[in-house]
Amino acid sequence: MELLKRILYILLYPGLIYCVIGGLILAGIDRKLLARMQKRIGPPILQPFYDFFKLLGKETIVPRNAAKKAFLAAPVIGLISLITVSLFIPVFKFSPFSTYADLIVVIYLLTIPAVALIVGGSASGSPYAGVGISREMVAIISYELPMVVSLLAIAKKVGLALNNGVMTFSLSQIVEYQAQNGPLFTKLSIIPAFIAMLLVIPCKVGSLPFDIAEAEIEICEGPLVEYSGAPLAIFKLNHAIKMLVMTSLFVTLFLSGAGTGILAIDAVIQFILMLVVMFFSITLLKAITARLRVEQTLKFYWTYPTALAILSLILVYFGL
Amino acid sequence: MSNKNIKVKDYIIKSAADFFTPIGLVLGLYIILHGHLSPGGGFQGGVIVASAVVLIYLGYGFEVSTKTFKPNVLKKSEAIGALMYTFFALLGIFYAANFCRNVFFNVGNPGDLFSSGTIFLMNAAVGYKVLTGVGFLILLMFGLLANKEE
Amino acid sequence: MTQHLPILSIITLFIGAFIVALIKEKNEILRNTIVLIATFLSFIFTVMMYKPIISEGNILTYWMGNWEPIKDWAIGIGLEVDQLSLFFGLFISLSIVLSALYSFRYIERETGKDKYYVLFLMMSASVMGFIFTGDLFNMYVMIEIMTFASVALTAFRNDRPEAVEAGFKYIAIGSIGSSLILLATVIIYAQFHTLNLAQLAGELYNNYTVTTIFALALMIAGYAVKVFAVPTHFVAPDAYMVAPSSISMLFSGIVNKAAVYGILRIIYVVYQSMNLPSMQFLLIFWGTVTMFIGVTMALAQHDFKRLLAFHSISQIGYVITGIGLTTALGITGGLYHALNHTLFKGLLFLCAGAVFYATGTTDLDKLGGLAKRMPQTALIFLIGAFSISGIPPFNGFVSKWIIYQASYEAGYAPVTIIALIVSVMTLASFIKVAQSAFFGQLPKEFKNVEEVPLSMRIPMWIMAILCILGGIIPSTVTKYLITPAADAVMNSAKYVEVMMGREFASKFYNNLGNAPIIDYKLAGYWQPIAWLILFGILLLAFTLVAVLGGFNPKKFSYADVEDAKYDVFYSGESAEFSHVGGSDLFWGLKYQFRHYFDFMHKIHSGLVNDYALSVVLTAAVILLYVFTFVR
Amino acid sequence: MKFPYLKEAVKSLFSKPSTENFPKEVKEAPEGYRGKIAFYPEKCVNCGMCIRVCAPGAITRTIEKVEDGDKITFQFYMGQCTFCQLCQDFCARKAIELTKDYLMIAEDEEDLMVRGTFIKKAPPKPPVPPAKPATTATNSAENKKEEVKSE
Amino acid sequence: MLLMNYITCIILIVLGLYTIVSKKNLMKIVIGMGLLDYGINLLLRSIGFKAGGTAPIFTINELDKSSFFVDPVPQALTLTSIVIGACVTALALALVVMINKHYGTLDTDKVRRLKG
Amino acid sequence: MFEKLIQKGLEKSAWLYHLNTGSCNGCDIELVSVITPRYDAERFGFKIAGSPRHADIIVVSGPITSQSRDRLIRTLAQVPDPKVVVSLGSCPRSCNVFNGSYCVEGPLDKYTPIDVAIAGCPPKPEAIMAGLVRAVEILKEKRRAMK
Repeated sequence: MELLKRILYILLYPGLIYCVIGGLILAGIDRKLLARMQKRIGPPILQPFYDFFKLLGKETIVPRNAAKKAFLAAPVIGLISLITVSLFIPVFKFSPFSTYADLIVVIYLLTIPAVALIVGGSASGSPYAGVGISREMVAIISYELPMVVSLLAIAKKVGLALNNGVMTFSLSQIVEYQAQNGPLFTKLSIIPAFIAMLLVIPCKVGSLPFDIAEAEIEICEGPLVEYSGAPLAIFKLNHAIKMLVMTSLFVTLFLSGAGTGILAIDAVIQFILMLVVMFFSITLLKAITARLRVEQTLKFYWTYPTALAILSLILVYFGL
Repeated sequence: MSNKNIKVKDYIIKSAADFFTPIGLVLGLYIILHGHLSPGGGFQGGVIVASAVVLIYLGYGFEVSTKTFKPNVLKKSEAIGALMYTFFALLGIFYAANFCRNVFFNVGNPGDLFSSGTIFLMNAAVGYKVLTGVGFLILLMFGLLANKEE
Repeated sequence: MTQHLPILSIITLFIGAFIVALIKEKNEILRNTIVLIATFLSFIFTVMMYKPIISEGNILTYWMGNWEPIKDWAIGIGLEVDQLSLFFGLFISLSIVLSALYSFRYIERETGKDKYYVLFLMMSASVMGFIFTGDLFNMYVMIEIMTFASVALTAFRNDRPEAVEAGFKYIAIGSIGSSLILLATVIIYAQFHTLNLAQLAGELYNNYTVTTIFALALMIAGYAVKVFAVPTHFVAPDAYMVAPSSISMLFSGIVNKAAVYGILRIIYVVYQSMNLPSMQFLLIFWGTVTMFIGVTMALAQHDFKRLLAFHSISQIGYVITGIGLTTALGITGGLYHALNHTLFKGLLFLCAGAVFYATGTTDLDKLGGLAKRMPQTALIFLIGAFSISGIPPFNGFVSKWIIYQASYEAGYAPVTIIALIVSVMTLASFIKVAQSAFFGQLPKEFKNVEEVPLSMRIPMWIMAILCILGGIIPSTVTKYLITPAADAVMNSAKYVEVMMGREFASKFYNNLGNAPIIDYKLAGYWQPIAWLILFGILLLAFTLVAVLGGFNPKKFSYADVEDAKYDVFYSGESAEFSHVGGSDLFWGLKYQFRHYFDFMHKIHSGLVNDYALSVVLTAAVILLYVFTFVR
Repeated sequence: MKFPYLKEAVKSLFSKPSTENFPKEVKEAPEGYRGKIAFYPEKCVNCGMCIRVCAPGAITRTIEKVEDGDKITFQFYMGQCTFCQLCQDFCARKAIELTKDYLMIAEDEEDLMVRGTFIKKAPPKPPVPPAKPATTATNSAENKKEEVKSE
Repeated sequence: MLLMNYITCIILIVLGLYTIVSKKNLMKIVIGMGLLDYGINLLLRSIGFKAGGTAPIFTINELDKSSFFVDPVPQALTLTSIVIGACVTALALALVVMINKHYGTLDTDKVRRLKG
Repeated sequence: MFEKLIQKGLEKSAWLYHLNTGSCNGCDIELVSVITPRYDAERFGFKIAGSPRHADIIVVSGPITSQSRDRLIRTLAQVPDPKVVVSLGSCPRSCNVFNGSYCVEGPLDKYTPIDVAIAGCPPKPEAIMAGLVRAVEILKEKRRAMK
């Protein structure tokens, strides 16, 4: 029975089906909202589904220069690691597998899709992809610093309260702390980290001001330039699920709380909060900014968000 | 060594080499063999013996010294010397003691030449290894110089 | 038999070296057989020590020539193998076997093979001797033989000017390092009139005088030169780059590790100085600087092996940081990373060697697209690259994460942050290698490149599998290898007690220490099997959907024929060779840090005087630091 | 860091979109739009002016002899037209008109053709023996050249 | 008397290091390495010396901290150290010869193909 | 079921790849105006893709100049099946005023069959959208034929 429940979790709620459907709906809402902000009607909310199924029906071409196996395996590896991450992120207090993974495992698993994108692009053998993967890598280097520092701040903050000062990266402990003391973003010391994380999400997801890697106008979508058909569909799916996972991680880290204890209601609340986060960090930013250059991205992330995150870390050490 | 065809640069050096080579050889061998009795031992003796190579080179030039001491033989001999040493050292293990243990040490009276078991043999092995090794080294270096002169 | 194992595992290699010297150069089969037998026997002897030492917790001591201590005074030369030594010995002897196996084909086109194998075996034997010895002067002798053989092997391809140059630089810098170690040894001997490590440990316990501190500073500086910590690292990339790959692997896998072992032995067991915060700070700071500078320099390289060499420096920085943290977790992380570094760096060097064997060059600007011609090598390379970048589920992830956790728990938050950034930069530079060597377009001159022979692939595969295993079952590895070694590091009293006997240690120590208990309860890396199973289930589900759901696999098209459809997209231009090489892959990053990179390039001047000066200055700074802060 | 469009984006999020609902309500083209050509064959006198002024040569004329005159077919190929309106302007009899119909989508070439056929009654036959050779204006450029020469 | 030894060996070591750091000739660097070695060897010899001590030929029963003879261990160590020093010098010289063959110079400023 | 979904997807989301083969840029501007808020082709799922590998509909504008001919052929070959070629404006259909120029290599249908032609010089954005909607029908038919 327990096993069956586990498999159900894996395949159904925080797992495969939820990720695919939730991610695609999230992406659809994102596109719709963006369109509305640009005074357009915009595509239907189910548009990402259509894109996905259309791409599944298309021919898959493997270019002659490509390393075939890496080229085809990369998207699948990325997708699966994303879904695995999704299983580890608690929905308020409900966490089917969270004890097996903590924050750093989640963060590391979240780099796998980026690495998969890089390896896939690299394997396609196109110079556009070469430029794209270099940009993707610089983006990773950019956002990793503020993200890590803000996570360390959270770990210390939670550890000070629950573990006698020994830091914790356990997601369930972070949720527990928030259940006891209210959401983390209400704490004075965490607010800079909150903002920094909010700024990290668009780059992690690869949305507009920081989508330097997949700039379709400049470099023909960078690493994806040679992909077609089903692998491309999976990459697009990855993109959507990354949005879902990042926002839900963000909600768990900063906006989580006691919850109602009923899974269905919690899930809906979580999803609404995710939508709010997505609106502010992805959609709004996408609507009002233009694409940055690669070294501008690096400069941006290593100045403002890093400064905010370090401020947060210092405040935590002062016990605020 | 008394080959008349060899061109000798300087007869003084040649005569000196002729004179000192046997002395060096004997002294070196003495030091090797009495390593367990008096200060000295395989290494020091070996180096003194190897100085004969230098003397011959100085007196007769590179060709004669390579003819006298064949580099290949020297090289192989060095390995043989090392193997001999390890063999004598391993004897300790065969005789149910530790590595490098001196076995047969109760043969002969203390102070005699043949008195200290395998230490004597080890000394000889080291001496052999060093004299060949250093000799080879010296020949090699002279060889580099000789090639350069050409 | 058991008591003779330490000496046997050393002497086998020496005997092998001497026998190989006797064999004619052309007789390859006999020579290879002897090399293989010697290395393998040594490995077997080392493994046989596992049961008495790690399983049963004993410590083997071995007095050469039965010269046992008299009246608590060690007069003979002793070997002592405790858990720490054996831990190092195990993976070192393994990598020796693998390197030997790899060498047979790799080196076949060179001349002077007999010399190669003699030096190879001498180096291996000296490392084993260094690890197992219990005598301070023996450590010096062994590390000097090691340096000597390393230099000769560095200059092995002496028809290349670079090789000779690197050899000279290595011996000049290395001899300064050895001299520092020797000087320290001399000073310690002058103070205590003994060279036995255990006896020294007893004498030095809480006994800091000016002389001993002076010796300590020199010791640290000397081993830092051998470990290639940062201001003394300049020769490492040169030497690693020009040496044959099987030797580069041993440089980073065993020579470096031997020096790490030396540092551990000196500061933890002989001096027991790691309870001083100033010593911890020194090592942590040093390790952090080392890892950062190593990785940033690696980003700027365009030669495969030179890049790997800089990474080697960087990863050693992790190890030093780990062992500098002093907590049980930190030491565990450091030792685990040392093990992992041997595996994945050896793997990567072997990959570089395979590339060199197949194409004749390691210049990343000339390579490209080799994954099509050498698929297995490419796969192995990717495993190694992901391991070193700390991507789950490979072994680098586990050890790096232990180090992060340990450093953050110890209150060194900046160290944690830098370590993470370094990890990302490591990934970046390996992406660069992957892109410019294995993926992308295949240059015309490499059209007929073939996969390397089986005997070269076997060692690579063994290491790759070990890399994966180390990531999947970290709890097992830790339980059966790392924790005993960490125990041995933390409880030096036991070492002293067994070596000197007759309750020698209890004169100095109050208690003989207990095994540290580490709480892994909240660490997610600890059960990677759990999420790997998830990974597997998802993969299965996904495949099922893909197979059953009409993914139309029929319409999957791939061809190797000249058809425009399968060309790479060049905005419609006809296919031409336009490969994005390694040099210009990260211009965005390099542009932002151009002042830093300019400065670093100026520092790595290639001038042997500068390198020597930096070593001398390092020694001076450490002397100053130690005299100011260590009391 | 400035975000000049922040206000506008939020404002337009809550206002009506400015998108036209195209396929449901097809807007009429503005005044003066030059769209698909309409040809009124009953007005045409076969003067050939339109063929002469057409730059891309989209207008072709075929003349067939029938019993009581010539059966003349004007053919306007929309796939070649630049919609410059010169033919309309030059047509003295207003037989050509550019309508506001802009939805010219075709899967087939034929759908883009606008044709008009009329029979020009032959004038009462004068006794002039050599009749002009039947000019099938397939290539207007050639025609022009000839005429330039003749002028 | 012994102080003189110590001063000399310190001078030798410092001179050796100075030579390695400042001299631009490869041969001189090798000489510097030699100087460094000799300094340490001298130190090693000096610490075992006891004024008026006898030669260290004894039986095992006489071994004591208060025995009055020259410490034999440093002598053995010095010997080993000399052997190693000789080997290192030999190897370094061989490399210098090779460098001279490849580069045609002994100037360190010109022997810097590996850098950056 | 899957086939149905794919058909639906093809209907609702067709990505364009715009290929300028020597056009005067009139048509290109009109094509861009299709994705502006006023016309907003995205509500039908049309999107301009960056690479021919992602595209379903190739929109060709301009007569085929000798410079662009090889590039056209190569790019068309690189589009995965099913694909639809749409000629935008008069030029690809018949070379328009450029007909007979020394550097024009004839109309598009010399090299590939044109599935949908949108006439106009340039066509109005509405016309382009109508043409694309027609192209989607053909796309679905082609997918059916592929099976």
